[in-house]
Amino acid sequence: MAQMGLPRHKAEVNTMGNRLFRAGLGGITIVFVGMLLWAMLSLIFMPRWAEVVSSALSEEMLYSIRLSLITSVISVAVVMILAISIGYVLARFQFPGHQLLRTVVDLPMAFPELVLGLCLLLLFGNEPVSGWLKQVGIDIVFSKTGIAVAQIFTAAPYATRVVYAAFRSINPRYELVARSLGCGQWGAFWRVSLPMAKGGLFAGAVIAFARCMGCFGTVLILAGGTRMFTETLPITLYLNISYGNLAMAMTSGILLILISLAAIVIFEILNREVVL
Amino acid sequence: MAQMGLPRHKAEVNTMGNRLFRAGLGGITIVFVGMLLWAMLSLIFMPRWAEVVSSALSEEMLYSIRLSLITSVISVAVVMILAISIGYVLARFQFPGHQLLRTVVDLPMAFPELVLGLCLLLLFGNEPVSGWLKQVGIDIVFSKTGIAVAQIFTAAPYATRVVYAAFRSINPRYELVARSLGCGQWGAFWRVSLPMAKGGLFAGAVIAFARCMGCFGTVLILAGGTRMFTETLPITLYLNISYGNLAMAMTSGILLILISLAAIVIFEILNREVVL
Amino acid sequence: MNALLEIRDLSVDLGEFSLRGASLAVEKGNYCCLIGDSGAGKSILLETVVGSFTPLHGKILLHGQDITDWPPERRKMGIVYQDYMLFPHLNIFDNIAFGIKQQKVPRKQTQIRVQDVAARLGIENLLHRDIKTLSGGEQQRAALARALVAGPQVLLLDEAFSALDVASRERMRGLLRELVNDLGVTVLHVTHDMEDVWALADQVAVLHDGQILQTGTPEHIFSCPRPGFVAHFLGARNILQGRVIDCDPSGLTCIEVGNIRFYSIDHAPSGQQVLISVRPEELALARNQLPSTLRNQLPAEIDRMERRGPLVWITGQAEGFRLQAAVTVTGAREQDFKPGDRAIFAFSASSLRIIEQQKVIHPDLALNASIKSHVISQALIAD
Amino acid sequence: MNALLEIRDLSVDLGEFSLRGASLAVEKGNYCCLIGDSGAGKSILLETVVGSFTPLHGKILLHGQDITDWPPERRKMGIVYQDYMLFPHLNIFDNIAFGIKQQKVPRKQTQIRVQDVAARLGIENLLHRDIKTLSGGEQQRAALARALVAGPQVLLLDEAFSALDVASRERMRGLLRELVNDLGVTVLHVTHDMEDVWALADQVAVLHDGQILQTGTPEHIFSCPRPGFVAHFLGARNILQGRVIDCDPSGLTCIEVGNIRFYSIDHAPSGQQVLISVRPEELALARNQLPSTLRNQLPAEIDRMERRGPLVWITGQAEGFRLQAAVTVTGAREQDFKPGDRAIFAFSASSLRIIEQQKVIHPDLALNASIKSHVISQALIAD
Repeated sequence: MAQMGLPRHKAEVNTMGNRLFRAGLGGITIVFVGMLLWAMLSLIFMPRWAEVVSSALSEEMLYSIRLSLITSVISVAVVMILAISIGYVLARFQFPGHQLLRTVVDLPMAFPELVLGLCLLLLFGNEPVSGWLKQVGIDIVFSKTGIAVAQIFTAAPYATRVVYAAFRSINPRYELVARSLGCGQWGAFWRVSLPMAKGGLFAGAVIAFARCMGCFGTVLILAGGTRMFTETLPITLYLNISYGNLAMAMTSGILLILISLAAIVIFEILNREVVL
Repeated sequence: MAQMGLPRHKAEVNTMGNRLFRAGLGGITIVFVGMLLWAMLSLIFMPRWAEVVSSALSEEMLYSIRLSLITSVISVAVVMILAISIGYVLARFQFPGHQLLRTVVDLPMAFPELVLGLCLLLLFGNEPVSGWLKQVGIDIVFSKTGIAVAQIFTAAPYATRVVYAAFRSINPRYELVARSLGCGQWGAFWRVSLPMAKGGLFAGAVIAFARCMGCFGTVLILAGGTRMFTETLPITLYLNISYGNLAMAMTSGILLILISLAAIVIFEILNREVVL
Repeated sequence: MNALLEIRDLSVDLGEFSLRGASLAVEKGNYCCLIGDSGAGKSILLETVVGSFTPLHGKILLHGQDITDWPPERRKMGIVYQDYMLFPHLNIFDNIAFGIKQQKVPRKQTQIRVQDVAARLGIENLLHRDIKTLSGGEQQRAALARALVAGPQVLLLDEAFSALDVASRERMRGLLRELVNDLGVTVLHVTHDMEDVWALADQVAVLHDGQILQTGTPEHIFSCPRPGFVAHFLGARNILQGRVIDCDPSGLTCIEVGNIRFYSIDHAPSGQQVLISVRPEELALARNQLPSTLRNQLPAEIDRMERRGPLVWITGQAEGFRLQAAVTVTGAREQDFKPGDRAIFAFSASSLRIIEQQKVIHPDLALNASIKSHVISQALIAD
Repeated sequence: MNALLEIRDLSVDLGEFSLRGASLAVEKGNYCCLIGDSGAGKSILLETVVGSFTPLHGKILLHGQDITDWPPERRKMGIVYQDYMLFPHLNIFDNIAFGIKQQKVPRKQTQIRVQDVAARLGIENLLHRDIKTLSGGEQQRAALARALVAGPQVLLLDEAFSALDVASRERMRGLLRELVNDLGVTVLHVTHDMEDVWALADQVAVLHDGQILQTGTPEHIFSCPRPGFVAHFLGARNILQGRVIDCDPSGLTCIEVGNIRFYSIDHAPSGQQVLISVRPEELALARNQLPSTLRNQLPAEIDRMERRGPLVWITGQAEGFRLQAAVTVTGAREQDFKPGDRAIFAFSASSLRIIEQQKVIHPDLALNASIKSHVISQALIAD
């Protein structure tokens, strides 16, 4: 939000005190941001590219990429259904426990991923849920399905927040107008709210996809980090660092960074206002 | 921000279509949030408490807790200096590259922690930086210092965002008034902006502390996850899951969840408006 | 009751804003303007009528049928907001056709109906444009078309002209007046602009603090405002309390205030306590008694003179009360009045209105608590 | 130049708002009100003077010294905003003492100075209160105290009374007028409230689109506004273009518009093209020529009558141009005018002002483009 009419101090190049003050703040900023940039650029400029290419084409990397993509696409689909439902409920309905619901949905973002993974492991790995799952033949713990489940629980809060913001930014009077013209709640949602929130929904999906692809701690605990079985890109990075295979690790790191950057760029373009 | 004057649809309990619509959205919301809550509560209700207590008092856990606390306190101090400097520069000064600076500072939040860890490993583990560090006798890679460095880079973006929002929410006219009364830029910052942003600064420190305590991927890559050496709480959780020692893992999980919850509660109390 | 729309004792609580037992009836085809200060609950009333809020108490009746619990989609009302609220993802045609499409009317007929109403509003050439390419006035006409094309029983306007410039506003008023007459639609129009009231309203309702304080024709409300908020809000000043001492049905009513007698053409029974009011602009000032038909001529000392734009406001102090006159700058200059001068405050018996017959004395209205009221009401209107 | 504060050709570009070569001089001890429509750049001008923005061009001089590049802390100016801007983490005493503490004055003396100014502003009992416990008027008095206690050379007020209710506003005006006189401080006051101008200003400057269009005393600006924006903004109507055909220095100037002659007491050389203006409220309407001293009596056909509050605006169509008169409701009623009637529009030679002598003809001002201007300027002022 542009804060209209707020003045900003422009150039005043005169008193020693003011100059020192600005130099101090600027210096700290430049040193930290410089190191951060350098660190991020290391990943792009350091590796020998021939190694990166051969790593990228290795059987393990191709497996990992394919598995990451498949699980992420499935997870994003589920996440968006959840995010649209919960986001709309939060944005439009008033009910007791509204604030509690918001907090519970936001909680996983504040927890370390590892802890969320442990929680899911306890839920799905113990009775009664494990018994139910066995009856319907679904295996979540240490399985590929577990990857998707871990990704869904990790990414859903982020997508929900973006979608919620998108619905909230739509004046509910649009829906009231639609309803005064004869639409029911479903009609107003389908013909007005969803198309108006289009940008926010797509942005939420992009964020969800990036979170799914990059999800490490939760996947590691719930699905295990087994080579060539539950091996997604972050797992590949971790396993290969452990084996000392830096080229493979850097390759997956580069892929992950590209996905994150692409997501950020798309998100910024779509949704300047919703960005927090 | 409360959207003043926006109507909300209250109870209308009449047409079938409207009821079905609300039941659908509500159902999806309740199922997902229910599972999430159940998963999180499992960690608290499942363990046998005798085991948790003995785990908590084990040598390894006490070591891990102490190391986590020491590194986090140091990291938070450094993070707050960075966050105040960068947040104030972003909130008050206009310069070319302002948007770029904001984006670079925000980037680490969008990357998987693992990737940030790899970047830091490449920066500090290779020439020229590794040579410089050797000269001054600082060891970052696979060391306790590395834990703090990993935590600082992980937590700084979060704290910076909160502090930036706090400074931005202060009308710059307060500073202009202070300066018209004879303060230099430093005086206006010290006597007006810092005290007015107090709540935001404390909230930023709380967030930073929670992120430092829960930092896993970055610490794992940069400092290694060595038992009784670079073992922080998340590492304890991970190592004990690997060894199959669920009681220890759950104990560290419970500690981590309590820290996160405490941080959220304090943050919400301090800073209702800044929460994004 | 044959009111088309009736609101009975409606209470809605939204915290900051609320309705507290508002009642109003609008007859079929009537144009009712709802005025009041900001925060009075005007928009809430409108949105409760359209079905956005469930009231705590009270009823909304349409054709005598209780629709209080109906969802908005069944009420057949159209609503037009200050900020248009056109759907940004649809072009003008699809915006206007929105309500018809919902009724599953054949495409051909939809075309005809949309084009018809668009032509009447002068936007038939804009139908395939994106809403962002239209001016405010054009957008508001599209919004009006959208609300009317579905054939609403009641049209609700929420400050519908406030965002427009003066020229578009006048054009819109003309178009609306015509359309509303032709379609015979009943209108409830929330506004703070007195020009809307003068140009459009058959009926005015004054809302204050969640309650309807007075309803009537614009002329009636303006000349006989209820004392208290309504009078202040509409700029009535010079409210005095007196007692009727004589009333000749074929002649004038004589009212005594202190030991001064006033004459009014309004009637009230002898002995009755009354509040009387005369508008400052109906007072003339003179050096001496005017040999004229003006029945009320009161000597007073000029207390204060204040120029406000084209008028000079002159406050006079008589025996125990004050009168305020608004005269033109030329008038004041010709007579060369200065504070401290003695002057005759003169006005006709037809200018003096009996605005309330009362048994109980309103202590806050008695005599002259009204010196500052014109400033307050101006501030309210400007807001 | 012995102006205390001088602004020379100041340009500031903030995108949406900007100054484009604004110039203004305020003499020591003068009270200057800066008026203009919203978006004119009033606040920017103030904040550039206090040192918040670096201008692209132009200079700011204080006592003749160029302070354009000085930081705010060296300028010795006090600024008071509409929304008080009291520091929320300090109590009232510490807020007021803020500037003195910066000067490292001994504690005892700080106490005395703060209490002195607080007493003058009637807030001496509030010094140890938290700012949130104060009313708006009290907060604004504290903000004023804070700005004045440090002894500024120039006091800058940005809509300082806009957020107050009418009573506090009047009280503040009185206090300010007194304090400013006693301290001899120079004031630059941005306002949109004409009452501030009438009550306080020695000097008025009209800002429009980043430029100062006119400066002068309130009386001068109000009676001889520059044509174009200033005239519209201040509500001048009836701007006509004519040519001086005769000028007797001891008598009246005769100006021909079309083939009608007007008389004015203002002087201009014969043959000069001039713009003349008469305020609508200075016109009288009559059925027949008035046997009076009114030198200008023009027959015209009544075109349109509009009631606005206490006045009726009557537009008359004469040979080729229009005149607009504002008369009281009583006046219009007595004469029983209706659109279509013929009437005499009469006004004195002293009401007709020559507002510009010109060689070039302003095409947009010629004759009567001003029919709607009063509406526009009312909207501007209300805003």
